[in-house]
Amino acid sequence: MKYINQLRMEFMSIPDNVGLARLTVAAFASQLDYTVSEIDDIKGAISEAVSNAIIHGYEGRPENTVRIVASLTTRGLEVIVEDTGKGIENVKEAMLSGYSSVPERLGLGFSFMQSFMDEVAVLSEPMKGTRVIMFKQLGRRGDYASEN
Amino acid sequence: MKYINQLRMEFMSIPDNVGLARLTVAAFASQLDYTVSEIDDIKGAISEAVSNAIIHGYEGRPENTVRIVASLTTRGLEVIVEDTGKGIENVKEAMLSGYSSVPERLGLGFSFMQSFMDEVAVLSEPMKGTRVIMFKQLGRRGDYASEN
Amino acid sequence: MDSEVEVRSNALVVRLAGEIDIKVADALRAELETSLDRSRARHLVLNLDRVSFIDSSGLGVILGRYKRVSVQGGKLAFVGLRPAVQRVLELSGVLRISEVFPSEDEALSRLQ
Amino acid sequence: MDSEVEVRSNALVVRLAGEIDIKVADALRAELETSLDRSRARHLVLNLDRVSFIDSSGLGVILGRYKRVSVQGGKLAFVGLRPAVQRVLELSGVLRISEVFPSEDEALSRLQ
Ligand SMILES: Nc1ncnc2c1ncn2[C@@H]1O[C@H](COP(=O)(O)OP(=O)(O)O)[C@@H](O)[C@H]1O
Ligand SMILES: Nc1ncnc2c1ncn2[C@@H]1O[C@H](COP(=O)(O)OP(=O)(O)O)[C@@H](O)[C@H]1O
Repeated sequence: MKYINQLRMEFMSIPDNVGLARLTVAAFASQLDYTVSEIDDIKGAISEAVSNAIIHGYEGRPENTVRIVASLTTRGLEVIVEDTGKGIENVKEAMLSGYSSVPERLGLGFSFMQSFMDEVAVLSEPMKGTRVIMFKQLGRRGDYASEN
Repeated sequence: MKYINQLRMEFMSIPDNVGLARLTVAAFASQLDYTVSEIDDIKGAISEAVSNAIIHGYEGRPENTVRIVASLTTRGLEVIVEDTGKGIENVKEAMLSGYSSVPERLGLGFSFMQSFMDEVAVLSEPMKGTRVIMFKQLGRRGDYASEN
Repeated sequence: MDSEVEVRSNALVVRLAGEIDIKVADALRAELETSLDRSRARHLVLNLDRVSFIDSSGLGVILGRYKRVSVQGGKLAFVGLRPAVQRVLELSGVLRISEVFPSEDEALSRLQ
Repeated sequence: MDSEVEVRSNALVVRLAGEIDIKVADALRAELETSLDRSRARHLVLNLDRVSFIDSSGLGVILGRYKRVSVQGGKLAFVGLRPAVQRVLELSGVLRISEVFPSEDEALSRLQ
């Protein structure tokens, strides 16, 4: 697999940077020939993964670092969102739709990532951190309408 | 000086990433209370520094890495653009308005950076690379009109 | 995110603009709670026609308010969903417990 | 970057849109050269009203074409400069060797 382009970014774990990450990865992915709705999907997935790193991984502490590695290949966008925060004890349970360890949250983050992207893998170790690896295939989906 | 926010990014030395860097640093800087024309200045300065890293530092070879470190403080944006490319023999000469080592270029990159930003420092070592450190003070300038 | 609140007949109409994510979630929650307290409106109508993005953190705020409204027998309605927002609402199942109308007026006349 | 070229009386009118930087510099240079070759126009009128950004790489392309046009006794004129673009043109001194007009028609009538 040949890399067409590669971007790494690291930023402080504060809510302002969720929008920054979304915008940057979307602009990066736009170098490939994605549709508008595919770019919206990518924004959604990044938003969920980065929010999780900030809220859950670092439990809202701002002085930590969230890291994103995004790569473009002829097949599509691969993007890794990672934190060195508290990690997840049971990844399978965490990924269940509706499961959240925080009462007022919906527990839909991981299922949104799975709906928006073609592949989602989560590697996590308690006290070490979490890495979410996502892939969005190029030329796979049509717009919203044709999916329904 | 307290950092309000910090962003690091690294990307391949290809022309597509000049616009990406501009957009990302501008979005990042917009977290402070800059005017629209100040954000335009920041875009201009990033564009010149990143283009220089790609064209001059790496002489157009795409497999190299350009690195940006951007920091927000209560005083303003500090941004560092760096490459590990061929470096500059004589920084003073290189920064002269109109000086270019490439015939078809204007030699205005550094003087634009100096016009757009409040401070510009260039550290470079032949065969090692170049680091451009820029600072844009907050609440200093009005819009274009009031500068004239 | 910008917001504008208006009480029209028995509904609280809230017009939002921008991106609704974790950055604005707390402020939005507080604003909706205050407005619901003050207005004593029965229904909640959200006009999202200038909302370009929403994620699960933003949706959580809306669903929290839905719970409050539905306890008092009120309904949740949406107006002006852009494709990206519509998709998130669909995926979450929110559209099964709410209604979507083409305009605020239509929403208000149907929610009596 | 998008572009549109039209020959009007003795001028080549080029309407550009988007951001003019190193990414598009080579393509723009080639397009302007080809258009100047074909049209044999005397003056060059650049309508930049949909150009949101230009840097020194983009400016280099314009100045290179200015040289060619001025050798044949032609002039360079700009129409529709946004603040960010105007500022870059001013800083570079390009505005001292060119003229700015409020519309294409005005530019064409003055460049006879
Ligand atoms: N980066 C992370 N670090 C630690 N825990 C996480 C992380 N991401 C997700 N989790 C755990 O997985 C659960 C489910 O995540 P998600 O599906 O995004 O829903 P929500 O964010 O609404 O809780 C979270 O409640 C949290 O316990
Ligand atoms: N990152 C860099 N690496 C190596 N040389 C550089 C770098 N940036 C600038 N230079 C040198 O400084 C000169 C002047 O740069 P600049 O003012 O931006 O004008 P231009 O890019 O038009 O040549 C360049 O021609 C080049 O020789």
